[in-house]
Amino acid sequence: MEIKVNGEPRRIEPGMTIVQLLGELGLEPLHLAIEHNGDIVDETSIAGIDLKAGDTLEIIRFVGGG
Amino acid sequence: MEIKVNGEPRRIEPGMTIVQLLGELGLEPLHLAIEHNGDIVDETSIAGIDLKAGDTLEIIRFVGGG
Amino acid sequence: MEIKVNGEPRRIEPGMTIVQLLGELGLEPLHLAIEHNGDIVDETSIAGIDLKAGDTLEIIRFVGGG
Amino acid sequence: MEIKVNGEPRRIEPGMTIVQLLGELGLEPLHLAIEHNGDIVDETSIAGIDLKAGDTLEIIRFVGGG
Amino acid sequence: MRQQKKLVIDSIEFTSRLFIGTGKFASAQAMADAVLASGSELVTVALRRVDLKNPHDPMLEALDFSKYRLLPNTSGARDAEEAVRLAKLARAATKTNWVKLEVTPDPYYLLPDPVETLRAAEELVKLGFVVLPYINADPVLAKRLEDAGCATVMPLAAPIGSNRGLKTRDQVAIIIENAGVPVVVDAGLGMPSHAAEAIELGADAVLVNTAIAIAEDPVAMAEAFKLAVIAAEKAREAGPGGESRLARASSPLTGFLRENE
Amino acid sequence: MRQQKKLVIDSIEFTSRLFIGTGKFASAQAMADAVLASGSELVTVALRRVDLKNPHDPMLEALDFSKYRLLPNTSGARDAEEAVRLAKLARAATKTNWVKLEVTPDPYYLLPDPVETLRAAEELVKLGFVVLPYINADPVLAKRLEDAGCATVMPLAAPIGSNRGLKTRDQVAIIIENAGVPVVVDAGLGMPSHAAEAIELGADAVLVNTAIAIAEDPVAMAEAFKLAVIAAEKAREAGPGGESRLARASSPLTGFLRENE
Amino acid sequence: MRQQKKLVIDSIEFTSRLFIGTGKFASAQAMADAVLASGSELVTVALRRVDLKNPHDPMLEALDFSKYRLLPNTSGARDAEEAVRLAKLARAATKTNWVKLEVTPDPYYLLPDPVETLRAAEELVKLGFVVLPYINADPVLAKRLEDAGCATVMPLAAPIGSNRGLKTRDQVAIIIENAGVPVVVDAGLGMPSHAAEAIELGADAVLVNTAIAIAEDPVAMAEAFKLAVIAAEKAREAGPGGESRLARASSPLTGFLRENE
Amino acid sequence: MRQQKKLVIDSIEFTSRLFIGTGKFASAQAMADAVLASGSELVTVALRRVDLKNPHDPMLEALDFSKYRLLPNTSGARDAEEAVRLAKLARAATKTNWVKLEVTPDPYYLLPDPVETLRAAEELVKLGFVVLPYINADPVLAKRLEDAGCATVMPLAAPIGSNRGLKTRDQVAIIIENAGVPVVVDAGLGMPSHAAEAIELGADAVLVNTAIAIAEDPVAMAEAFKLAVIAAEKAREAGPGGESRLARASSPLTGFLRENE
Repeated sequence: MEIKVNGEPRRIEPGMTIVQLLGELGLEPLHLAIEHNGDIVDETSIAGIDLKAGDTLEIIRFVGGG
Repeated sequence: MEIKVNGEPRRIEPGMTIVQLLGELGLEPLHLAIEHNGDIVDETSIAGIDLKAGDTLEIIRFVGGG
Repeated sequence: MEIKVNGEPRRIEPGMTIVQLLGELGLEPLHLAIEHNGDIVDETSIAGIDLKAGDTLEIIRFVGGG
Repeated sequence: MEIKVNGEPRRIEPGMTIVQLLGELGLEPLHLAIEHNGDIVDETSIAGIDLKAGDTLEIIRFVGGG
Repeated sequence: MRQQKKLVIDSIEFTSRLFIGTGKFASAQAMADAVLASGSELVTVALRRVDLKNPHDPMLEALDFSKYRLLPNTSGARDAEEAVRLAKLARAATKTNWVKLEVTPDPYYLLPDPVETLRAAEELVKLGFVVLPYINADPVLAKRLEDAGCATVMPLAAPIGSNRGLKTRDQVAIIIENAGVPVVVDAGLGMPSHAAEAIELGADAVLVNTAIAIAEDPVAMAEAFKLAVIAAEKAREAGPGGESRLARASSPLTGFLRENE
Repeated sequence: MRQQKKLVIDSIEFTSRLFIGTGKFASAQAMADAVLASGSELVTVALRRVDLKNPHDPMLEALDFSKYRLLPNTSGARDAEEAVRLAKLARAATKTNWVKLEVTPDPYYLLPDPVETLRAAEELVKLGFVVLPYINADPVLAKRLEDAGCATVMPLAAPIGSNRGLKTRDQVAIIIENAGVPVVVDAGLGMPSHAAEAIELGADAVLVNTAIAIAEDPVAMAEAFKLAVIAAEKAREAGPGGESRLARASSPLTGFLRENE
Repeated sequence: MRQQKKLVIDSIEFTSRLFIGTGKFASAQAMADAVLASGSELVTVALRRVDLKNPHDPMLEALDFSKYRLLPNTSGARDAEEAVRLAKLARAATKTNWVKLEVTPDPYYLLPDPVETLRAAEELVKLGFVVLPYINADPVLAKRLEDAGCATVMPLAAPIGSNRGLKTRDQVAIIIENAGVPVVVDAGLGMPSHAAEAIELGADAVLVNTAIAIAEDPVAMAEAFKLAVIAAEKAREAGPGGESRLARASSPLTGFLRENE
Repeated sequence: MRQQKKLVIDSIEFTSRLFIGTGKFASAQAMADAVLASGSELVTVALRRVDLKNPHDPMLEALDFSKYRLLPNTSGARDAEEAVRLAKLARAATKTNWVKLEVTPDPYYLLPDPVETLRAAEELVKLGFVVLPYINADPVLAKRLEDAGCATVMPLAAPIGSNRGLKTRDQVAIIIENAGVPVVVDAGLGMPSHAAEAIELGADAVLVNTAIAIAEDPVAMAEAFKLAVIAAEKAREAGPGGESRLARASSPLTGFLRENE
């Protein structure tokens, strides 16, 4: 199925979770902010969330800024 | 009966109109702004307004200012 | 004979006067300053001065300046 | 005999030297500048100088300044 | 600098770029004489309760209203509601829908409140007023007020009546650069050179009150500001040559001095 | 600020406090038109060798010398001797014993040499010249030149032709405070507000050349400076009210707003 | 000047009055070295999407987060809603509820929007954030943000990254005089003397980024700002003697020189 | 800006770019403590007659002369002759041939006389003195003193003791640009930011007295100036990025905000 991650379409396995996707992307949830369909996903609830076709994910980190 | 004019209590004849009061005060409506119970009274409607006990009148003019 | 006028060598007739030279140059003494061998020549004395070989003349005028 | 020290008249023993005067005044020549009749007296020559009546001495030191 | 030949506010064209405040003069006559001397076509006024014991109004007699457009202010308002109420009273008293919007909660520096000023401006524009807001030298606020339909923006040079001059120069320059409506520098201009600096910078007009009103000779000071504003307008239209770091000789190098050495 | 109603130099009274330099104009006619527009009564000129191949002199024809007093300068002089020589030539060419003394050894900033300027001034005063020295904003030098018999002192605002404005304000203020002769602020005044600032500060006159000569429209710029100088003079005579740190309300506090609450 | 010995924000005490921005450094290591050299205890960061093709994050490795408190900003937000969304993401990514609120609709000068900033501040305070808003030097806005529960106000000295210095000095002085929360001067401080001027004026802290990040030697520039800020803090606590118009001799008058004349 | 890593005067190298004046302290001990705190290696002193009734000299005991080079001044001199006489006395009393040449005829502003200063400098150089002249911010005079063999030039920032800051910035910048000897900015520096500004501008050193001496806590103020001067030196060597008119974003543009719209 297809979802949108950071603005790019991406095909993933049906039933994949956010945590699994992060693993596939080689990302450590710590120090990341994740927005799932416009809602912030906090660390406690992240485990329970499955991805559905058409979902939108934003994976944000902090970088140098003034 | 008593009304309040520019913050001061004032006894007037029952049934007196705003126009009559202005006359008694020696004031020309032109160049004045009149607020009757919180509403601006425009020149056209002023004639038709009677004063009732407890009414509040503000009689304002413009002066030097920056 | 040769003299120097405003830094340029110039051949003139022997016995020529400054006034004659100015005439030859098409110059009106008025509004000019003339330096003859380093000395200012004023209007009164100018008539009496003859030029000698090797003399140096500076003919100066005023121009726009701040 | 009388001399002038720092603008003040002062009676001293005839034949007194500058060094003796400084001693009498409780002053250490080091860190002082001495002007004898308008001339600077340097450390080397100071010993040989006798005071004469009417002499003028300036005894100067340095102090805080900007 | 925007080359704006004419100053137009709400389709009214002004010949003079000097607006005058009428407060703090020693007398109504002194005020009227100074206003006349200033050549201004726009004068600001404030509102006050009629004194019932002494209803006489010297100002009305002193000033020839056929000569000047009135710009009543909302001086004293501390929030948008008070400003709107004052604006309505002002319209009734002056018969003009122009209003100088002032919302100044702080009594010490009389500085404007940006949020209340925008709220009041939006409401007054809806009510059909021509709104000229007094603001801090805030370029983004200026743009928002313009977008809200204000007829001008009036950034301050320094606190009202302080006579300190164009202390907000950098910010005012940005406001002028971005503005689509006339920029009127208001408050704090204490000497003609201050007013000239603002106009040279590109301001469309200046508003002056205290500097003229408290001068020993208000009429002479009014003439002084009038001339300085005209001078600055002429200068910016004359195409200034700009600054340089090094000197630029204004006289030819007098070469002959050393040539014969 | 010294209240000096009239500007008098060597017993000559001037109505205008604006002096004009005539260098760097696009044409003699442009110069003449600008000088006329400036209302100035004193114009500076420089010296140059006559070009023998082309002895025609447009300047003489353009300028009506009956209207203006000439002030020849010693531009190009690098020491006192050169300055004195130029002053003598200037006197012969212009038939005036007034001279603007300039001794500027540095070719980049054209700044004056205080020591050579004083030496030349002492010599020129002896020779009967009326000396107007161009100087750095140095209060002690200004006093010494005054004591040496100079008719004015002419401290700089900024380097010649830089148009940077009154960068020496603090020092010029001290010169004005101490001066017994007229103080003419010279060099670096680039806009009318700069000239006005100098006059408001108490300067007796200003000398402007580059700002006018290199403007796209020199005549308009000349008028602008004329008006600004008049404005500043009026202002200082009008008795300015002075600065304050806090605001001073220019409108009455509109008390009724909250009284009924 | 308020005598505030310690800088406390949201009950966190800071020893250093210098805050550092981490943007625009040539490398993460250069940034980390400069931050260390600055002695700062608070560093600002921005948000960005993870680059899925290159998820490596050098910044995380370079900076020792045990040493510094993070202050994420809402850079890029053009209105309150965007700012609130960014603040929430920032909290999730940085695990702090502190946020530097930036709402800058104008892309050329990056100046803040006062109205959207106040709206966002009110919302963020409700949501439990500790809000440090970046604002124009507007004293009334500063007071309103304080009343809305902001932990500091952060008025600008000049446009972000312009290095122009404290161009808003007069307005910042009023903000400091009125403030009940720490005043952090942010944006435009380009040299140590600029930062020192702000602290001497009474600011509680300064935030610097561009001046350090774009210096040829960011570590040395960071040390320079560190020392200047400490110097200014010491100076204002040392009880400065204040300015005078006339000179005050620093040496005794050497009377003997002329006594014998 | 001249990249001069080390400050060398008459082949003596100084680590600290801060020189201290020792006048006007509440006590000799306060002075000594402040000088120590300043890290300065050069202290100025003045001359005075010994008080014969009280010959005790607290200064000698308080200050450890092994730590500091003395720079006696000619304070009080009104012409070259008096200055030379004082210089000779100074040399005798302090055993150094260095002298800070001050010729200040004006008692109100204590400003230096350029002509007498040059005359005295020429004489003192002949007599083998190392001359450090205190001067107005006059670039041509500075060059002449350098040519006369002076070891430095010491232009003023503002009148002695006025604490007004670098009011002569433009002229000092030209002096620095042209100087072949160290430029020491002297007089009028009232706060650490003023000293830092001078060093950032390229001055080789600054001399401070009144600002430290009259502070409530002279030791703390001395430390403050020490740190500010070091900061400014570091900054100019760090390669500052320079000013810009527009903003330069210090955070990445957070593009994702609007991409999904």
